[in-house]
Amino acid sequence: MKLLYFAWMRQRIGTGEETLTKPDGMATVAELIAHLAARGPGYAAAFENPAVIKVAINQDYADFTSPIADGDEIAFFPPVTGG
Amino acid sequence: MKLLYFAWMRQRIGTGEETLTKPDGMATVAELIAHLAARGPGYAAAFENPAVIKVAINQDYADFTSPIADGDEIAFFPPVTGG
Amino acid sequence: MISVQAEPFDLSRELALLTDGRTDIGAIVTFTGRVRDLGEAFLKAMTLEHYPGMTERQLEEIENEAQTRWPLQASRIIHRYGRLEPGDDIVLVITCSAHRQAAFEAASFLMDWLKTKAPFWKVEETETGETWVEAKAEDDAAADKWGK
Amino acid sequence: MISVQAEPFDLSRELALLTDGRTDIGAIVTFTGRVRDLGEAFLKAMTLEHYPGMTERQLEEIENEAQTRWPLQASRIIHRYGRLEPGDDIVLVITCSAHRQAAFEAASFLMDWLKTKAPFWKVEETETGETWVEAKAEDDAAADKWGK
Repeated sequence: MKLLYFAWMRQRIGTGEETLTKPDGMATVAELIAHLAARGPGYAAAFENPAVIKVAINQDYADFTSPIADGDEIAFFPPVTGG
Repeated sequence: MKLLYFAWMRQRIGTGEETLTKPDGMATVAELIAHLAARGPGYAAAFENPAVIKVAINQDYADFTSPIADGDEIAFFPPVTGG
Repeated sequence: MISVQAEPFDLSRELALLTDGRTDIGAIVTFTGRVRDLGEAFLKAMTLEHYPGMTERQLEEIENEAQTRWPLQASRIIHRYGRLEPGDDIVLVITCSAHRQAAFEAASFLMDWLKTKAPFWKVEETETGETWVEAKAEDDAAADKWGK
Repeated sequence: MISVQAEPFDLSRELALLTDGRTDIGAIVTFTGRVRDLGEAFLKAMTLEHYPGMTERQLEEIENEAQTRWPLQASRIIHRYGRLEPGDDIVLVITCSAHRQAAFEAASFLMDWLKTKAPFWKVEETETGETWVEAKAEDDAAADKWGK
């Protein structure tokens, strides 16, 4: 999986992009978030309030219950503020 | 009184502007319309359907019941179609 | 500011006059109305007649009304008269505000008002002759929704 | 047509590209969003980050959605990214239709959508440091009213 982080999530994690081989048994976005949040203080800070985090799978908006696959591009970001 | 006519009212009457000394006893727009409509076929055609006619006194929208005075500029016109 | 004129207008010039050097404006809405081809008959031209004096007064009044109803930093109304051909501009409204909703609403309000209260009349010239454009009930309904 | 770019845009040029030589367009609405001074703190600049790839996809989708909902003859969305200063343009939306209500509604719809769904994030730079702009509940409410 290609993982992308934007805005203050990118800053807290310290990188905007990384790759991760999907661990066996990880099936949903929620499980990926739990996995990432446990990786260290930067990740924990980025994911501390999942209620405000948006996720996109392969550049389309998705939900925390959405299924994930190993080839996916999965992006996490705070609510958008463009326009 | 200075009388002004616009659009198809001007065309039917054959002039866009004329002056009229207010006859004694004429007090409202409605009475002025009755007076004008009786002046000839062009006026009759212009005022044949008073329900669609708008009136302005001294460049402000008015009603058929509005009082008129001899120094007034009174304009008659069909519903506007600008914009 | 309002103008009633026969001459064409230049949107980018008007925009620059309103906003150049300002940093308090976050949202700018412009509306341009143009002469367009009719579906049924080939339109050669359209001539706009107006009521000099009353037109300017009414436009100033409604611009003031918009400034009262919405927090606008600047606004502009230009309405042309005379003979215009398909593709020619008829009317320009610009509204500037800190926020987009105020700019959108004020521009829409001004256009609804112009359609129903500004003393202009259009006569269309086609191959079959001249026809005075009739007012539309939907325009009255649009203007009524803003109340008074 | 949509563009996501760092470069400034020119409203009159974009308008000309959409409408020159056409006589079927009666109503043109443009919305320009600009960086404006903050009330509280002196704003030096604002930097817009975005999600390359997803941004373009989402903008194309919403432009198609607007074309489906309203009878538009042409439309244009330009959104900038990178470092912008007060007075600089951020976003441009143009909608062209035969009728003014369609043009107004479609432009307003596109802006409400851009505010709540386009993957852009603003960070403000003031004398006290950098702050990520927070999303506004009123923007979500504005977008929700268009339904899905």
